[in-house]
Amino acid sequence: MTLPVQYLWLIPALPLLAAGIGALTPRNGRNLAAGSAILAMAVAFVLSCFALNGALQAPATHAVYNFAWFDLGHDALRLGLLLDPLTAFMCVMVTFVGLLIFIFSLDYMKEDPNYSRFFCFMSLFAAAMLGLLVANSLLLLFICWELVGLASYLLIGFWFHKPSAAAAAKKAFITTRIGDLGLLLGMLWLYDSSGSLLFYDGGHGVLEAANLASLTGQTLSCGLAVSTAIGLLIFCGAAGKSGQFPLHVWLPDAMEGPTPVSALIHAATMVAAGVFLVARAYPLMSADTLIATAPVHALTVVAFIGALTALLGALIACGQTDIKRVLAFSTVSQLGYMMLALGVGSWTAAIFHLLTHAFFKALLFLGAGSVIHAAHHEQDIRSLGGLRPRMKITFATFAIGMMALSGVPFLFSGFWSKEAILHAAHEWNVSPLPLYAGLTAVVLTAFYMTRLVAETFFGQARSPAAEHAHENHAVMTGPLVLLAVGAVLLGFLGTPACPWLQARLSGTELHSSMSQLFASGGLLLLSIGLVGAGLVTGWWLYGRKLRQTAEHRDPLAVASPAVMAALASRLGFDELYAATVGRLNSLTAALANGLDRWVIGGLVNFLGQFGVFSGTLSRETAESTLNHGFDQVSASIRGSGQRYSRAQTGEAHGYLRVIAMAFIVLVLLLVLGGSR
Amino acid sequence: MTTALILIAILLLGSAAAAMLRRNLIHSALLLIASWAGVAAFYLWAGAEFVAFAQVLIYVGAISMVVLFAVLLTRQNPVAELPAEPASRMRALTGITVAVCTAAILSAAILSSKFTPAADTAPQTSVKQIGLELMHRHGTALLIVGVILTVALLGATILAATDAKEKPEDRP
Amino acid sequence: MTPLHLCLLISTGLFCIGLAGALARSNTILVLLGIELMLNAANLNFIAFWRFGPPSPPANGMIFVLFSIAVAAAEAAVGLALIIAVYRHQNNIRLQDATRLKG
Amino acid sequence: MSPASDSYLERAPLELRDWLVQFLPEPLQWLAHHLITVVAVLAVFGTFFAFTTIAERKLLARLQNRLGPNRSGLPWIKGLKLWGLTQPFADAVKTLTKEDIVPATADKWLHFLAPVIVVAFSLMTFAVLPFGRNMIPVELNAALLYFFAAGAATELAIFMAGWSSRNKYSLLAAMRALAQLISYELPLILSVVPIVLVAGTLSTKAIVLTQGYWTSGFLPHWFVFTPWGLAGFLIFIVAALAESNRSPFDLPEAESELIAGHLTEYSGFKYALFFMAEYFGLTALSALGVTLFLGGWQAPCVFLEFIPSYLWFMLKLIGMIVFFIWVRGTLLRLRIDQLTRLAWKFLVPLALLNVGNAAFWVLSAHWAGPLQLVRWAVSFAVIVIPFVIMGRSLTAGFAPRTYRYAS
Amino acid sequence: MNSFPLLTLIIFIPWLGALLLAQMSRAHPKIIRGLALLFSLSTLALGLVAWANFTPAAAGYQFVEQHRWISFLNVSYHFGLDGMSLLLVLLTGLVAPAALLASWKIERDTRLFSLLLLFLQGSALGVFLALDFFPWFIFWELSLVPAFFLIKLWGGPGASRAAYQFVIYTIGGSVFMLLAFAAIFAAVGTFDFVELAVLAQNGGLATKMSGPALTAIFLGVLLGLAVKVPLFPFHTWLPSAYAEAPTGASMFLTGIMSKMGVYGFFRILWPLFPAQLHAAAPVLIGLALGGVVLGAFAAMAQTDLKRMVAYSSINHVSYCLLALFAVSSCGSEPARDSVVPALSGALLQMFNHGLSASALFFGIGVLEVRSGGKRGLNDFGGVRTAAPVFAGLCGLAMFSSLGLPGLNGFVGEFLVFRGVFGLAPWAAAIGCLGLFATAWFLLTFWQRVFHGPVGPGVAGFKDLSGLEIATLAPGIALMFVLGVWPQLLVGLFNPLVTAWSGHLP
Repeated sequence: MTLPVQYLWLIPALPLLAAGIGALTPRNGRNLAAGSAILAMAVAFVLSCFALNGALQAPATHAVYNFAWFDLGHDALRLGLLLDPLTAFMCVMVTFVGLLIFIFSLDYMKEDPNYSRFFCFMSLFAAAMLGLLVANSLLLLFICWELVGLASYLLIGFWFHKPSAAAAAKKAFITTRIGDLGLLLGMLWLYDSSGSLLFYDGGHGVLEAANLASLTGQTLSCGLAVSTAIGLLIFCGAAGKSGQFPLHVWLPDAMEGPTPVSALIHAATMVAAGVFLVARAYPLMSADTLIATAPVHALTVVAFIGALTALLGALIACGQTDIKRVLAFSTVSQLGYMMLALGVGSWTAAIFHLLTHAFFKALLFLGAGSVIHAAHHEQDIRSLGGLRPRMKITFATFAIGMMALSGVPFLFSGFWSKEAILHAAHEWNVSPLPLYAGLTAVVLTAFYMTRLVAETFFGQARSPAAEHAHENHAVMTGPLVLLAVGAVLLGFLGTPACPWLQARLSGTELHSSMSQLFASGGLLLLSIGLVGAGLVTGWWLYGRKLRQTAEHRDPLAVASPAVMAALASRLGFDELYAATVGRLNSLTAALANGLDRWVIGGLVNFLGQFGVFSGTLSRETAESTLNHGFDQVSASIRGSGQRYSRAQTGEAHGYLRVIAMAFIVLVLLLVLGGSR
Repeated sequence: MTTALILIAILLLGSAAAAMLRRNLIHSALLLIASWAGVAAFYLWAGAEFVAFAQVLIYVGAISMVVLFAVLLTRQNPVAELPAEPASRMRALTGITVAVCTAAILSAAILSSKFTPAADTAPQTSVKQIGLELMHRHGTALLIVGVILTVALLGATILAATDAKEKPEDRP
Repeated sequence: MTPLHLCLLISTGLFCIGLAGALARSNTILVLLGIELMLNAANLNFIAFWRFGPPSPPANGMIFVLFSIAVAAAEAAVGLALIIAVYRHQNNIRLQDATRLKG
Repeated sequence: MSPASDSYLERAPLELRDWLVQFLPEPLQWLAHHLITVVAVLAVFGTFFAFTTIAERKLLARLQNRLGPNRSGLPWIKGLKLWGLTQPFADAVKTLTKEDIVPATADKWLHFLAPVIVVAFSLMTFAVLPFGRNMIPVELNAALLYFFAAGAATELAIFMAGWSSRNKYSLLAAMRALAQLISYELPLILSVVPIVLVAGTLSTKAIVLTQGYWTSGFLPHWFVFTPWGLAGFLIFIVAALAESNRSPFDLPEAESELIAGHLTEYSGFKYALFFMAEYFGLTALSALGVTLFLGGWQAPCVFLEFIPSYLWFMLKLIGMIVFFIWVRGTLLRLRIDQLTRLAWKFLVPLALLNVGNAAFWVLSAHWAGPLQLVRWAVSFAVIVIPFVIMGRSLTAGFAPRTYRYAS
Repeated sequence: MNSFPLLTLIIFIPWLGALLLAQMSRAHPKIIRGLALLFSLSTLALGLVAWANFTPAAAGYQFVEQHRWISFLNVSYHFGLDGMSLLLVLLTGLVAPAALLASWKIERDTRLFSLLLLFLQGSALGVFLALDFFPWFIFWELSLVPAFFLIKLWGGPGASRAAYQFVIYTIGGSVFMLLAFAAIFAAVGTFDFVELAVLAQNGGLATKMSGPALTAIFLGVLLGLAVKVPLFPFHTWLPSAYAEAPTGASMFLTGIMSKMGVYGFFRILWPLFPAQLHAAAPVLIGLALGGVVLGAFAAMAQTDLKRMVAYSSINHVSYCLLALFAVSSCGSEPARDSVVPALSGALLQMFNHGLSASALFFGIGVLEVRSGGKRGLNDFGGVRTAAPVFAGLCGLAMFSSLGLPGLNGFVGEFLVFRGVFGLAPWAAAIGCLGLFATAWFLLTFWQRVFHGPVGPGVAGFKDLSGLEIATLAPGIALMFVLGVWPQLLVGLFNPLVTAWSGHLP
């Protein structure tokens, strides 16, 4: 079974339908909303598998289906659908992970009064995300992109009665909006210079050779190729969505939403949309690499930003105490990895990591959700602890996720995808710095994950909530197990021995890269060693002497209070932004308002006052000089009027008489005049 | 023919003149009605029987009633009947003078003009023909007259009606 | 002296009688009736010309008279209502007393 | 023209007239012709009036379980009673020989003129009524207009009578009578308008002729047998009752309130003239009703055409008169406000609607087959539904009036 | 051509309704409201009739009615409808009944209120359909009268001042416009827009008048229109007028009356003075950008919700003008690919803003009614908990206003930016700041009012009644429809816009 590209719209349409149903069901229609959402997702998953099947039969081609949206002059604005392995793999991943998370949410959210609303928003999100994946037009992609942002906004603010949730939702929307404006400008520029927004259009698409050539051919005054500028603007959007430095600040706050939301949107799928966008636009982004004279290449920027983000995220994660925030910063860091991979030229590696990350990060978040649910919404790892005996399945799956994330060798998927990225970075000939940053992050990742597991599951329960925790239903653990299986197995799709996934994605022949692996064998060993170092350090600091009470000081804080404080406050980015962007904003607003009220309004008022003043002046002059004469004249007119009005006797006889006499006189005049 | 006309004219003018001269208003009104009837007779004589009947129906049947009602409703106290003051005598004099002058001028004009001798028989006009003429060529005018009559009726009612506000207290 | 002359003279007489009444009498009702007489005189002319005048569209004179009668009826109704209203105000209907709206 | 029109009886009165006329010289023939007609009408209806009075008295008496006048016979023959049928002649002699009393302050001329005018004008209305085939005194194009114009003069006479008597009861009654007459003149005329509309003529003769057809020989096409015609006829009857001051609309002569109304100061022959005029008016209106609605002199069935047309006319006329007498014996007198309300709020709107109804009838004249049924149904509905609704609103909220002490 | 006076009917039926209401007794507010709504809906019905008989492929005027009116002034009774007018007629048909429905609960002299709104509606329609300056100007000025009374008599505490300010400002602008047209008439002897446009096209205007005179005339007309739109910095009357007006009037003012000015720019200024507009374009782009950016930022500083939406209105309307000025700035350079999107975007934006801004004003009106007159940014909180349906619909209006894709606002703004970017890239870049600020303040509004813990007095809020849903729902539904299927409207004016771009002045 395959799914032709014309019917690709079915995949996003089904969840959209479910969202519509969810929006219209009353509050007591819980099962209808949830059931339709899950059913839609399941069918979408099956359809995605069909689509994947079709795409894999001809991996090198881009099947497109373009259609007109509305008329524009003699042309029309056209949108389109696209089916290639990238789309298909992403669709399968999103629908599968999404399906599991939906199932998980069935139990997780069952206490919530807005249950049906939740599934409505989730379905809306899924629809938008899938639409984003199947889009063959930057415009359609942008539309879905924004809708994804809307869904994210709604879901972060799902518990809108909490001021923190409301604020976080707004922050997420605004921050990503900054990036989106970049994307919008890039899109406008692209549209303006190439006259189309379709990715592939039989040779006229923006990602096809003719257009790329013309785009790289034009240079701006500063020496940048137009394609570089557009690429950077598009990357702005990607950075906003994927939480890249400096727009990463919203992602940790987004953890105010329900945990399944965090798992689906802020770990597995939406945040990866930025990576997907860059991968999708890779021909455009990489078009300028051939121009040697360019001051900077778009991908170089991507690589450095990715490296910096990977490092920063990992660092800050070490200082967080909220189980979800640790994972959130870990997500930031991993997204940095992916961007790094894109920047250094291996978009297949980036997508490979994206897929594996989706599984294990979703696993980790759901595991965290399971813990939180069991511990009655206690999220602080210092107050948890001792959960291993109480929640065996959760612990086992969480551990698998942790090892996958840390990159424990050979068995876990994270290892393979991360190795692919590190190798790509190693082979990048522009700068070694990204490689170093990546390697450092490997250590840190292993370290903070060890810390997290040790604090959460080992030792003794440090709060009543943790003491009373017990394993959850199969509805929640089932998805965990499935995701854990995926987190283990998925790695084998792209091992260097048999890089099937990469080959299918890029549409090239399958050939083993074992030789390359061994050529840089040192790197492999180094990274394995670094993972081990991280694990050991973590265990040494946190596992050796287990925490006894929640108030106990963190070993790291003991070692270096200043570093810990800085890390815990997320290196002060929020404060920095509040002091700069926020301040600037309110200042501009005050300025604009002031300009309005006092300067322009004042001017107008002055004019008005001036008018009143001159009016007064002229009245005075008029009254003293003109009016006098005028009064005289009008008095005489009135007098004469009074005199004449006496003719108006009111006596009807008089009038009648005058009429009759006038008639006589007139006739006489006529007769006399006529006779003459 | 002419004899009949002269008889009619005597009735017509005589009653009209008498009406204008009588002090008693009711007599005046009744004499006027006679005069109107005379006009109707004239119409009959001229062969316009439809108009004659309309004249009788409207003037003798309707307007006369309104006039009589008005006379009765505005009856003056006989005691307050004022003797003719000099001003009114003056007015009467000038009025009659003016009327006589007009009559003189008009008569002179009529007598000095020449008319082509007319057909001996009246133009044959059936009621149906009048109706068709009214509805077709004069349809607009007919509508307008209808509106005028309605408005006049309503206006007259409103003008003549007493204020109804005093009524409720009368009720027990 | 054709019949038309005679008719016109009659109508002149009627008109002038009406005019004299309207001018000379002080009773408003009589003034109004005088005016009605003048209208009737005009109607007489219409019929006279229709009957004896030059050829005209069929029934023209009669239709004019009909309209004239209708308007006269309206005039009489409104006029008499006005007279009653005036009577209510000044307790008599002497025309020369109704001068309250003079300039 | 059916052969019946040539029958001897049918032609007899006309031939008699022509036979009489031929004895006179040529220039006088037209005068004689008309004179004979006038005399005939006067004679017939004078007699008719006389017998109407006696019929009314006797019928009313029967209705009230009395005997009525039954004693007058012929003079000089004792014992012959003739069931009291000569009573009207005795009354006539009595009134003629009574003293004529005129109040001292009365306006003598007007007091005298009033009864003359009223009789003259009520007789004039007979001029345009077709009493039989070809038996119409004056053939006028605008006959209906003439009829109503002549009828209008009676109002004037009533006013003159009331005013000239110098009696406040007389005057008040005259005013009341005028109000009533004016009020009911409108529905009366409006009820006739549909006929004019459908027949397309004002001529009474032509109207009768339009009714001279029969469906399958026995269903006459009289206007009363159409929805709008029936409605018009009923309105006409009510208005005619009021126009002729008959019970239940006999307010102007309501003895208990106004003595004898505008006739208070009349006596003797003048009183008799008024009395006569009233009956003439009633007869004329009934005759008009017969002419307009009941097919005039037309026989109800084809096979009854052998009976002369004037007899048919008289038959119908007598039927109408008897009906009026019957009504007088049955219904109670209305109050003045009820009377005017009935006219303005009920009869006039209904009559106006009926005009529209007739217009619909004319417009749907070509409808055939089942559409005919629709035509009848619509026409009925148009008149019956408003009748029911307005009838309800007319009587709504009227309980028997309660009188309070000193109110 | 003059077969059926559809346009006359469209304009005068509301006036007829007003006349009828004037004859009615005040005692039956229900009947009055129903009648007023009926008459108001006639515009929509007739607009749809016009739509059904409209030939979209023809770029010229349709349903033209032209009769001589005042001969010695060469004034004609000239009405016509093209895609742009039809768009605005339909918008009026939507917003005006909604405004009446929004005022359903007004108790004080319902008759006068409904009457004034109907009168206003007819005047606005006249402005959108007149093709001769004389009737156009009459309608233009007549629209002030009902607006003035609506604000003054039913407005808030500062209404009197706001109303006077509004009227004096607008009349001040109009005076210059009148003078300008008097001068034009003196020179060329016609008031007819079509003839004038032809004259401007073939240089007839330039030959009849000197350059400076023409510039002065241009400035006069510009001033008159700029005040009405309003163009920055002539906008200071707007916030107070919109804020003080009663809800229904606010809806009408922002939905329709601001479009009258924009319409004037498109119908009069641009075709008649292309050269002058081209010369002034850089400055005007700057002013429009000022409206876009400063309007949005000023909205951010407001604490009164109505003033906030009023400022956002300035921001949104300025997009339309930005597009027009950018188009005129390019002169005859071959940037036609961008001209079509810019103009289409501006027209769409007019419609969209009419929908979303009036819906927002209605939402604030609902808040005001529920809270007994409060409309401060910080007076509420947690309204979404108390009134979820209201919050949902209001949120949709808000997202439409901030240009969320999938709702109508996005298409217009995207096209405007697409066009402006091609013509004046820097303007588009700066304009993005406005988009950003819009999102910021609207989300702040949403967060403060609807989210968070339930504020004092909010707990008792009733959710929307059926009537209020009926007021809001058609607009919201249209937002979805137009967001997904803009062809619905674009199809109406695309040939027109294509024609415009074909003979760019």
